[in-house]
Amino acid sequence: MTHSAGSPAPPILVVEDVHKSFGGVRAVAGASFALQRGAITALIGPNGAGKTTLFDLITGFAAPDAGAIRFEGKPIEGLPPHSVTRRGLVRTFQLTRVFAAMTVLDNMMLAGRGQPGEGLLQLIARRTAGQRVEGEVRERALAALHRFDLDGKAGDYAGTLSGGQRKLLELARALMTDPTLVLLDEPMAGVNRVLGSRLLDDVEELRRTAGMTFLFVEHDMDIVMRRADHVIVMAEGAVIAEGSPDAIRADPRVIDAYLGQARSRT
Amino acid sequence: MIEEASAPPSPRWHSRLPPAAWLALVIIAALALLAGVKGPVEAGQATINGLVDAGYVALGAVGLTLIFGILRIINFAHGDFLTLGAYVALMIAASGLPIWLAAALAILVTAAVAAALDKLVWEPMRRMQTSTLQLLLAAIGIALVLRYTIQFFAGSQVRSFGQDILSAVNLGPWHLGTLQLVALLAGIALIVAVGLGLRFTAVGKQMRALSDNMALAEVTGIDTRGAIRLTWIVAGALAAIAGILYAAAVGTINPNFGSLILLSLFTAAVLGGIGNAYGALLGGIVIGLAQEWSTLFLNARWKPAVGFAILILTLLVLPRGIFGRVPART
Amino acid sequence: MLRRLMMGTLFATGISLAAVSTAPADPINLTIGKLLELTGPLSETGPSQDKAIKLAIDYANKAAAAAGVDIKAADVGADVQGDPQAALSAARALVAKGASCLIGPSITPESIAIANGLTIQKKITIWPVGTSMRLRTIKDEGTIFRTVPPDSLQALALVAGIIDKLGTASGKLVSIAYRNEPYGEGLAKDFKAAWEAKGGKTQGPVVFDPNQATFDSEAGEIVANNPDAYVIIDYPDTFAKLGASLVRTGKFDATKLFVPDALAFSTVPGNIPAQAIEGARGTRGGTPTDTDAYKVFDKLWETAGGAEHFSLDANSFDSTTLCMLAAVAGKSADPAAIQEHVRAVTTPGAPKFYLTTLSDAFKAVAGGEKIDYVGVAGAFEFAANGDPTISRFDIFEYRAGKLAVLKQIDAAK
Amino acid sequence: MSILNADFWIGVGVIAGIYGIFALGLQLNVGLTGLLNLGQAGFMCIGAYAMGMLVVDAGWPILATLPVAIAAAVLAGVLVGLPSLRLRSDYFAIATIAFAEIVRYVLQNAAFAGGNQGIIGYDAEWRDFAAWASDRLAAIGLGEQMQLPLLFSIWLVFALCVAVLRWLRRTPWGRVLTAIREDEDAAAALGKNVLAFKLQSLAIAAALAAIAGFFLALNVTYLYPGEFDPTFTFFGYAVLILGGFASYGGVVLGTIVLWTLIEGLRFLDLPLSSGEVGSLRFVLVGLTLVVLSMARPQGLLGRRAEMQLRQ
Repeated sequence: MTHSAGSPAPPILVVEDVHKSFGGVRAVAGASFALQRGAITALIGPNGAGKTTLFDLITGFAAPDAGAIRFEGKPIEGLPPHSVTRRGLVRTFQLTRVFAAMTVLDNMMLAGRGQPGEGLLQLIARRTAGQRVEGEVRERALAALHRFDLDGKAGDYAGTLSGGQRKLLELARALMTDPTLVLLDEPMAGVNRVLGSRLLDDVEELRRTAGMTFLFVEHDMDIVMRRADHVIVMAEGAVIAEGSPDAIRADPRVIDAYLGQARSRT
Repeated sequence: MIEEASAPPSPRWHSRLPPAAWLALVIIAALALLAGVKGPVEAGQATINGLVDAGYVALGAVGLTLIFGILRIINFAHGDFLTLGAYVALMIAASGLPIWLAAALAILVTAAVAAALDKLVWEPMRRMQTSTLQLLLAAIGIALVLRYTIQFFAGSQVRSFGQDILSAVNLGPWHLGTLQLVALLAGIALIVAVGLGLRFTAVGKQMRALSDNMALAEVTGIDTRGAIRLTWIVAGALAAIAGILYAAAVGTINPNFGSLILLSLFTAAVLGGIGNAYGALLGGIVIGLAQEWSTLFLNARWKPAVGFAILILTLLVLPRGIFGRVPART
Repeated sequence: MLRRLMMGTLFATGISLAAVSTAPADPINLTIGKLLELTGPLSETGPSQDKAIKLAIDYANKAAAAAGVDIKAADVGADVQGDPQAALSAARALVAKGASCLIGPSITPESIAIANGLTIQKKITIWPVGTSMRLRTIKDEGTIFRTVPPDSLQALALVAGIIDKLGTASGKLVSIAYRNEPYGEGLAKDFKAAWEAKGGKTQGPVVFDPNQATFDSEAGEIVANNPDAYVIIDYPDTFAKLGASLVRTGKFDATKLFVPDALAFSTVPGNIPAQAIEGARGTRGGTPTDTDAYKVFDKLWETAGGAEHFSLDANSFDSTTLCMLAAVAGKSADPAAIQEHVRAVTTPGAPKFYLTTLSDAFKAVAGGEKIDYVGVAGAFEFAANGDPTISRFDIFEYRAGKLAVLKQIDAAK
Repeated sequence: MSILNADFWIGVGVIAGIYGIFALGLQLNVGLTGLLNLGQAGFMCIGAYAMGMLVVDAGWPILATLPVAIAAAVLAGVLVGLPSLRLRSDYFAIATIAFAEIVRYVLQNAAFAGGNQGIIGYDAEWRDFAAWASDRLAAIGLGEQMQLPLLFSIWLVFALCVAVLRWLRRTPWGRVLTAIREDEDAAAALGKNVLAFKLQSLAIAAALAAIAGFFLALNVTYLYPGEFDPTFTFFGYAVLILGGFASYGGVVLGTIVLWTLIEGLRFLDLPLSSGEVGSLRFVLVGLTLVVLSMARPQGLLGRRAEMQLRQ
């Protein structure tokens, strides 16, 4: 079922029969899917479906009890988060995580990859290279901030930003790591519609210009239907359906899962 | 709560048997092994001595673990609350009142001091949303104030309740001091009472809610101030009881004694899993048994080091202590 | 008020006497520094040291006044906190307040920090109560005097004391235990070597941490194998706990127990269980005559109220007295003058004076005589390094809670 | 005025400097990396003992032992950090204190380092140097204060350490540490090897502790296990929190304020017994700590804005 899309290019990420329990609670139970390169895929499902846990498993914040995860054809399950990121797979968090007591610019510059200045020995041994890279990282960070309309805030503490601005900063910061695949956990939550749609415009543009792949978790069905090329539906830790937005909209299992959720909520 | 999961995944057996049952099995197996190697008399006596140790430590550790688990304060002053309880009881008893009445009054006084400190120090700091570190500094300061105020009035020389610490209960070839037995049983009873109180009473549930999420508890209409104040009162009373039992059963104390056993209390609390009343007891038992059993093989001079080594080894296997939860996530 | 009046009268009489008998010398205003363990791990020892030094100053001031010797000592105190850095700072504070000699501190690392960091350079005498031989590894240039016998001598005394009881060392098993500190470690090591050299056997040592809650396992090990004697090197506060544990084993026999000077008290402290110590024997630096001085000291102690006896308080008392005598001999409160004249008041072969004749001692010293002052804790004929040469030790026994001297021995033989 | 005694205040300056260097390591760990290291006294102990043993047992020149002492402490930092840095911060704190206590008990009970008797006699070369320096100082009228050479050396090294740490803080390396303090998961998600950076932070703190231990040994001239009990670490924390979170200047100010307070109170003259004055002194120290932690929660030089942002 994971290879039903039949695209000629190999998938950028493959998740195969992944399991994860916490103290007896099965958070992810046999999830499998594949992500097409250059696509924008939405991951949906009711609360408690295991979406965030799945993100954690993919990005190394938790190790699966069983199953395989392959990024660019290579297994990454159980790797620490920083190794996963260095391979080009970056994520954001459901609750935004900015470095509050650092400036917005420092938040951005931190994320730049390959900085000699981050090594104690290289600080001395490669002093000039370090200073050059630092300059370049600064340029890139400022350019990115400009792109996201945050350049006016560069010198402010990130903790002073509004919720929406934090979401933008988190995305901009993630992009500083030069990723090929970006996992966004509820990028729209707490963001006003105008800003939210700016953000998604940016995502679409990045996909178009830089060929990046995106997987995002979202609850707003309108946005999912309008923006996603492909939709994966999770319930109770497993993938219960996937396909184009239109196909998903009509899938009875999806409706069931959501109705069940709605019933339990009342 | 990603941070929660960055700990290594718990071993599989963890989810099948409750940790306490595992611990009991390990202890029984170890005891059988020791009895085989060293003879049942020696092994049994070391075990009894270990349980006595555990009794002393566990009761003190409960208050510590409550404060840490619920309020996130590393209360470096907790040991000095033990001292306070014991000294107030000593001073009241010196005025001629019967010892049980002196003890009861001392428990009230210590609880009142704990409540007053909450009002004067901790609550204002909570309102200012002070960081954990600043709370640590305040706790160090309070510890110094308590310890040396006691010393100012009572002097630094050793004191004693003058209870009969010589009488012993003999169980076949084994023996333990009568007062040690009383302290041990009282400790276990109180810990169980605290554990049940946390689980079944309304206030207990509120306290646990605070420990899970202070902000959420506040939103859901829990009287957080009242619950916090009560936490301090309970912790203060428990500390006083621990201090009095310790002073009576050990026989001799000076104003430093509470601060000197503070590290053992922390060790027991952490080993058991921070925030868990039974954990404090189990942590105390593990440390106590390990230390006393070690004397069967090593010189007693290594006892303190053995306790700390056991703590580190346990944390390597169970990063959250024996009862520490690896929380489920959605 | 009345007391002050009496003191004043005494003082006035002293001055008038001095004016009559000798040429008027400059009055000596001596400040004695007390290095006390007031806080920290040894804080239980502070109050008794403080009291001992104060009693000594009071008593000697009166004795000097009665003799018409114009010296007036006062005390200043500072907290050494059981920590060498703090001890050094405390000593500096005392010197800043004018102290000419320093009584204490309790542990050898503190003494060494103070000597190296301050007192050697300023030629100020210090009078520590620590017994470690490590103290003598530094070049103190004659500034450190000890009135407590060093470990090596006392170990020999303990051996002699046990042989006295058991008849022989040969084949006899002694169980050794000590509180985990330099004092116990040093003494236990010396004792073990001395006992085994006499053909005896030892077990242990059982080494215990003073801060633990239970001593039952340790007690069990001490009484294991039913030894012929136990040597327990401890302080009273820990022994109160360990003693109870020993009794609870049901196998402990206090008459087999031998203790060193740190557990020697004229009256056993109330918190040490009688069954743990009644009939026990011990050693301490001995006096060559009857212990009248100790009785006077004990009476002063009881009358004053306050802190109970603790280990080595008599030694601090004696050190203070010697310092005042040396100041009179040197006719000055100058630290260097005191240092130079310590030996003049502890000269072997010179006329002996005791606490009971302190007034006469002052008079003799003021007259330029050399004397041999014998203190409460014994005679102090200082060796070249400033340690007592005395090899005479009391062997005592606790009877009905009181210390009774059985005999005296010469530990060097 | 006896309180103006130069010897005394030079001595206080020596202690303040030693605690200052010690607390710089804590500041790096707690203030800049978010590591609650309660085992700093253990690292100091290892550094000091390495120096003492190399001089006394192996006859090394004292200065040559300093790099080895630092290396020993750094190695200990890595060995302790590798397993324990995976723990949650409060458990890490207790694990480090357990480590420091184990170090102390091993040195007390094992035979190789002198046990309770400790190590003595390693400072001859230093004393020669100090005497030489004192002679030079005598030329400008400062020859009487024998601790001046030690004071100058300590504060010179202290200043140097502050300068290096302040520079490091502004480098990309320091930026990563700050990010880890703020949110280590986010830092990991951005490709930073959190464990490696924490290890480096702990190792540098251990190195600073070793330097502090080196000077402590020179000051007290006698090394024994009791000197390195956890109280040392707690007073280090008092210095750190008093001075201000995440501020190296705060450490300098904090150590001066704390030790002026603690030692200055020795001149408190009250009509009380020695024991009462001794107690009162620490009651006042304690009260000051409580009041300061309430009145100035960010510390003397800490930034309140940063503190609030972190909530």
